[in-house]
Amino acid sequence: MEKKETFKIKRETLKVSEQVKEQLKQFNAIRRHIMEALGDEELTIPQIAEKVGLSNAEAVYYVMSLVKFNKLVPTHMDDMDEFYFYKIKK
Amino acid sequence: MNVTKNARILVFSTVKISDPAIDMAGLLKLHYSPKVYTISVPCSSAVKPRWILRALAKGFDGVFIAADGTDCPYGESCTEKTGEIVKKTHQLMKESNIDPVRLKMAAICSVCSESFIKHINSFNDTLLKLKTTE
Amino acid sequence: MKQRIGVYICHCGGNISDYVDVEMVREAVAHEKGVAIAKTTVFACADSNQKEMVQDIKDNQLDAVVVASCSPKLHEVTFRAVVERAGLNKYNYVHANIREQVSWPHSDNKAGATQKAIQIVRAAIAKVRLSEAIEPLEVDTTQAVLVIGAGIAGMKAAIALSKMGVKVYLVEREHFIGGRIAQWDVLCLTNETGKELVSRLYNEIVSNKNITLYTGAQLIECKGSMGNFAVKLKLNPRYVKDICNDRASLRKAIDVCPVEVPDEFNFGITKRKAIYHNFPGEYPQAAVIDMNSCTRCGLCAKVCDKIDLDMKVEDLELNVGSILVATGFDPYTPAEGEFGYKVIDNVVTLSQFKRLLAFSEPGKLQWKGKPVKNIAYIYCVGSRQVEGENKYCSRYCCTATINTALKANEKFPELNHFHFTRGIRTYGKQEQLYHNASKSGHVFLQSYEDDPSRVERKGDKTIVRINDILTNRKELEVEADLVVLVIGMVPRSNNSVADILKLPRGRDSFFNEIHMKLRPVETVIDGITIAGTCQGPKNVVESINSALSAAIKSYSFVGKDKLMVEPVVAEVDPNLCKWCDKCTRACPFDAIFKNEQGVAHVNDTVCKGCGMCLPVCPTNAIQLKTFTDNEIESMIDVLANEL
Amino acid sequence: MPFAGKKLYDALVVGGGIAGIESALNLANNDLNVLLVEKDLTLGGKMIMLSKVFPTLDCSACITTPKISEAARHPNITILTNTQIQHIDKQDKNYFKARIKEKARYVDISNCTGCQLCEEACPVVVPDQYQYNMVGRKAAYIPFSIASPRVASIDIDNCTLCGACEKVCPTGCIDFTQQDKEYDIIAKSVIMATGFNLFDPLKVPRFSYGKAKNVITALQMERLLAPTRPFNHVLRPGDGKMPCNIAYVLCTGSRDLSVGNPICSQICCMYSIKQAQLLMGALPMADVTLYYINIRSFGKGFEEFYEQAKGMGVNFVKGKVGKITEIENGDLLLRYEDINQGKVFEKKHDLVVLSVGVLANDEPQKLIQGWKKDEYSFAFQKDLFYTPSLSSIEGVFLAGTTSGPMDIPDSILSAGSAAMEAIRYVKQTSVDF
Repeated sequence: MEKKETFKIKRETLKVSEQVKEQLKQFNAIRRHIMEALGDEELTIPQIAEKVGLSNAEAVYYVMSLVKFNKLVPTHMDDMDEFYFYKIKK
Repeated sequence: MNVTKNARILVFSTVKISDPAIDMAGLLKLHYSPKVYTISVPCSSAVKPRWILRALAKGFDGVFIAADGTDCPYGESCTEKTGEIVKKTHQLMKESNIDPVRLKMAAICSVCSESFIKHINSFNDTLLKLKTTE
Repeated sequence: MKQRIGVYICHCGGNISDYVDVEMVREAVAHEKGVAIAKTTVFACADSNQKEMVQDIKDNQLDAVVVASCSPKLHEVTFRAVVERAGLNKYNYVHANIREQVSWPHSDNKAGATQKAIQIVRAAIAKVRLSEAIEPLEVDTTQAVLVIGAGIAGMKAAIALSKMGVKVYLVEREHFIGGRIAQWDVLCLTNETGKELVSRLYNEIVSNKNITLYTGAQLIECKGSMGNFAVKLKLNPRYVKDICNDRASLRKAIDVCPVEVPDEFNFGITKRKAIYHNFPGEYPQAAVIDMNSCTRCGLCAKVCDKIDLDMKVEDLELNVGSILVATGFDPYTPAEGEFGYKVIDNVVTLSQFKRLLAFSEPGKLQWKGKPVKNIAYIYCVGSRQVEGENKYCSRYCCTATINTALKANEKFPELNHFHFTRGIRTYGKQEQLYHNASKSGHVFLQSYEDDPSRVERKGDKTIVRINDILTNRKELEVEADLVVLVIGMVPRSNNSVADILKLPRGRDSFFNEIHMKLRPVETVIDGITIAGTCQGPKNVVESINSALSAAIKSYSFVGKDKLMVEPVVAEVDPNLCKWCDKCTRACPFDAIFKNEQGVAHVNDTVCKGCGMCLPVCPTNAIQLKTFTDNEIESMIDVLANEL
Repeated sequence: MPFAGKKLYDALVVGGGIAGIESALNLANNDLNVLLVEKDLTLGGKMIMLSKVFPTLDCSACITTPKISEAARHPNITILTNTQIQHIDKQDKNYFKARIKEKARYVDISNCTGCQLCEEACPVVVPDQYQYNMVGRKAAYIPFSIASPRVASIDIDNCTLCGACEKVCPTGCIDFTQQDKEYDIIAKSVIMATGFNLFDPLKVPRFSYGKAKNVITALQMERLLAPTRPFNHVLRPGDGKMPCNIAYVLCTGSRDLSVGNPICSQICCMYSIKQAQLLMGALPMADVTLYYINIRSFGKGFEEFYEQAKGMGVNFVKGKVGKITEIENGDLLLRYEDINQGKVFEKKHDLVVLSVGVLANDEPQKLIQGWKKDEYSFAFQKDLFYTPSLSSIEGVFLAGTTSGPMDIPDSILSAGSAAMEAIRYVKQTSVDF
């Protein structure tokens, strides 16, 4: 089936907002930082937050989004049964 | 797995009366042995003795008829008729040297969840005792 | 024999998969004989999965399906419809219950639960392999509905049904209609009184030619099933001919009657004669003679020629397609001595207090000749019992009491109100009444659950004591001129309808619906619906809503002249039958007869599929469809043979 | 031919939540021709977002999705999602004209298989409104796995028009040339099933909602407990910690004149008790405390359900919560007056759930002239005891929480009641289509 390219038609009438572009850039940057921070390691959300320089709440949002999009997976819990560790999904 | 701890019990339950009670036992998280299986029939007066004998022959330790009792939607005579079936089957069991305690019947109304659990637990105990004495 | 079976194992969003290893179940059954595909699914009942099942059936030429999920009571109908959409017969579907009978009761034993689930699914597969396609039976329906109980729920349902063009028989056990609301007078949230509401309903009923109203009528027998019930009523006569227009001579007849008994319409706080009216403007507007207390002295007949003491009880037979039960509630009767009831003479029930307010003249309220100034209301009498059977909350009473107290203030401004509660439950907009009462000086106190308020006699005074939560455990006491026990709702006692129709009751002893959200007005007896407070405590609006919902459901059984019914019927093998008559005697429905070949034969449309004939046959010639020896015994074999 | 070229229906049902669906099914099963309009991308309303429902603990999806499925394939029901009604005008005594605006999804829903390849390809991540912003979603997305219809949609406001979705779509159903469609329909009757709004706890600043990340609403907790949950477990949104000492603040935004809502929301006690029971299952080590004024477990089986929660070890504290303050580690200090003891206490919790109340949805009055409200902004019920579903406008009927707070069973009964009245009304009106 031939692929349509209707998105190009839409570009003629709709200008993508700068804010949307900016948010996309920011998300990708944070994602890169999180992935780098994890490397081969397993880290908890507060550990990721500290390494990447995010607040804990922000780290929850990004890590959970990456889990949802199949980039990260939770593994086990820490000794205190408080925090899950997360690692990169291979 | 608690295979040795529990007797294997087949329950003949009824679609409109005792099934809801057994379902509600689950809803209320009342626990009983997972070796209890049910087969639903429309009415407890419909259970054929040959089904009971087959269950016992094939490996069930006991058969429990969760009868409609006076709640039977099909007719007044249900209790009496189910009783007849039990009597007849007990006779057949004796003829085959099967201990009649392995077939039990009790009326289980549509909300008698706790009573079902009580009956099943005590039946389970009876059957286990029977097993160890054998 | 089915060769291409599809098996679906539902997670039920964790309800099952938290305790049963569904993947293990899938693997264990995937290679059972006849299984073509086996899948797990998060929600089997979701639309997306239903579509996938239809697609699977078509793509893989499946010939039978098993879904292992919740109880068949919930979704057997759903999945039968799915396989039908894919072109299969709905009886080539078997439902395996691995939630109510596995994951929930065995949540303490995951390994055991998983093992049991495997066995149950295998048994379902064994049954479905042997399943046969059967076509539903079509029966003619009687396009009429019997509505039992002419309180507000029954009357409203009758009116709604009649508007749909259905014949309605509205049957009331009492000689007057209106049920409890006729005794209510003040209602909350609007200024309409119970009497006004009843009279609007009554007027609409009598002007409607589709509704036939029977008062003094009792259900005594019911045969048949959905689409065709044959019911028998006992009609108790009024002993007063027609609707008596001669009010003056009737008045005289009442005056001369020598018998006085407590008036149940006023909950016994007044007396009435053996010949009596309920109240001025009652419906129907006709007096009645209570034969239980009448001495047959004949004095009344001498002054009024409309009276006929020789009227006979009559039987009436009716045919209807559906029955709508709206038999209502009884106010709880406190035990003697419960909060001083019947022991202390100024302790009354809320029902009695409402009647007292209704017939007392404005000005100063009196009870047994003494002025009433301080009223103490004791809440939750007969409801939320710590000890005792009634664990449930009666729902209407907090609001009804506060509303009654507020309305009492309008008529008797000098009253002081003290509410001894267990936590006020004026839910929803009714909260405004609680707020208004607090603002206008009503005193609200709250007792501990294990330390109820106490009513005591001290000299000639009645004292109510409470250990009050709201004032930090202070022991408080109020001297009350009248103590009102706020009594809850209990199921109607002496409700023979329940026994005749075999309606199942819930844990609270009210009639039980099939499922509160999926099928809230249907009972397990097909064709019988329930409405109003016979199902559990409700207020007026909730009763009306449930009545209309029940009406629309009853209509679905009678709206068309044909109805599809389950073809699960017994079948006789003529080659095995030796005609002994045992099955005909066992059949409660007279569905089996001796045919021309001299063997037993089952009349399909009369047979209800109970199976009572099966075990009595000496030659095992009878099989019940979908419960045949082959099917049951293959299930037994699988269940006995644990993997 | 006054209706030439117009689409004609016996009934227009506004709102595709449980009350709207139940009404539509009742109407359609009695041979009425129904248009069901939902403004969201999916049917199911608030109910489909819930975890389990009281007092039976059935999963919410197991009740909603089969009903939705039945409605979706019913020959007498036409369903429009992502569709806004602009206005409804009563034309003469017997019929209504409604202006319908089908908003562009940029996806041809008849061809979308819900494969989610577009979702995977889309580079944009924005907060997911269906998860109360606790996690992200793509600009090309399916709302959630049990959405109905389960098809993709493009969030054009957040789309970068990169074309990635269109390139991967196997059925070629993505179409950026789609436009909003506006047209009129004619209906003999209208059922308003527009549901309710939740109280916004930002209006009670002393509870620190919005500031303290571990103060959440009960609807957020529903999501955390639901099978389609945003996190891998019940975790605090503030730092991903598994909570072990959870507080519920009942009557948040209900029975509170200071926020303008004097009435009781009817459902919060029970949903809080239900969540407490579910939490005891999900987090066996956790303490759960409910701070309440009165527990209103008034429905069938509710009081028993309340007793069951007590038996499971849920703490019930009769107390008014004054202030919630965030302290170290994202924990919360809850200051409350214990009514039993008449003293003020402070207690530490690591997660606080606000049991937010039910407010009227003001949608209907924007849609139709002559709409009357009661003093709490819910629909005015013209003849409360006789015909509870009657609105101030003849031919417009009320289903579910349009007329006031109610739980699911009551919404379902009210929907049946509204449908019955609408059928009667339609049968009596004499417009010949």
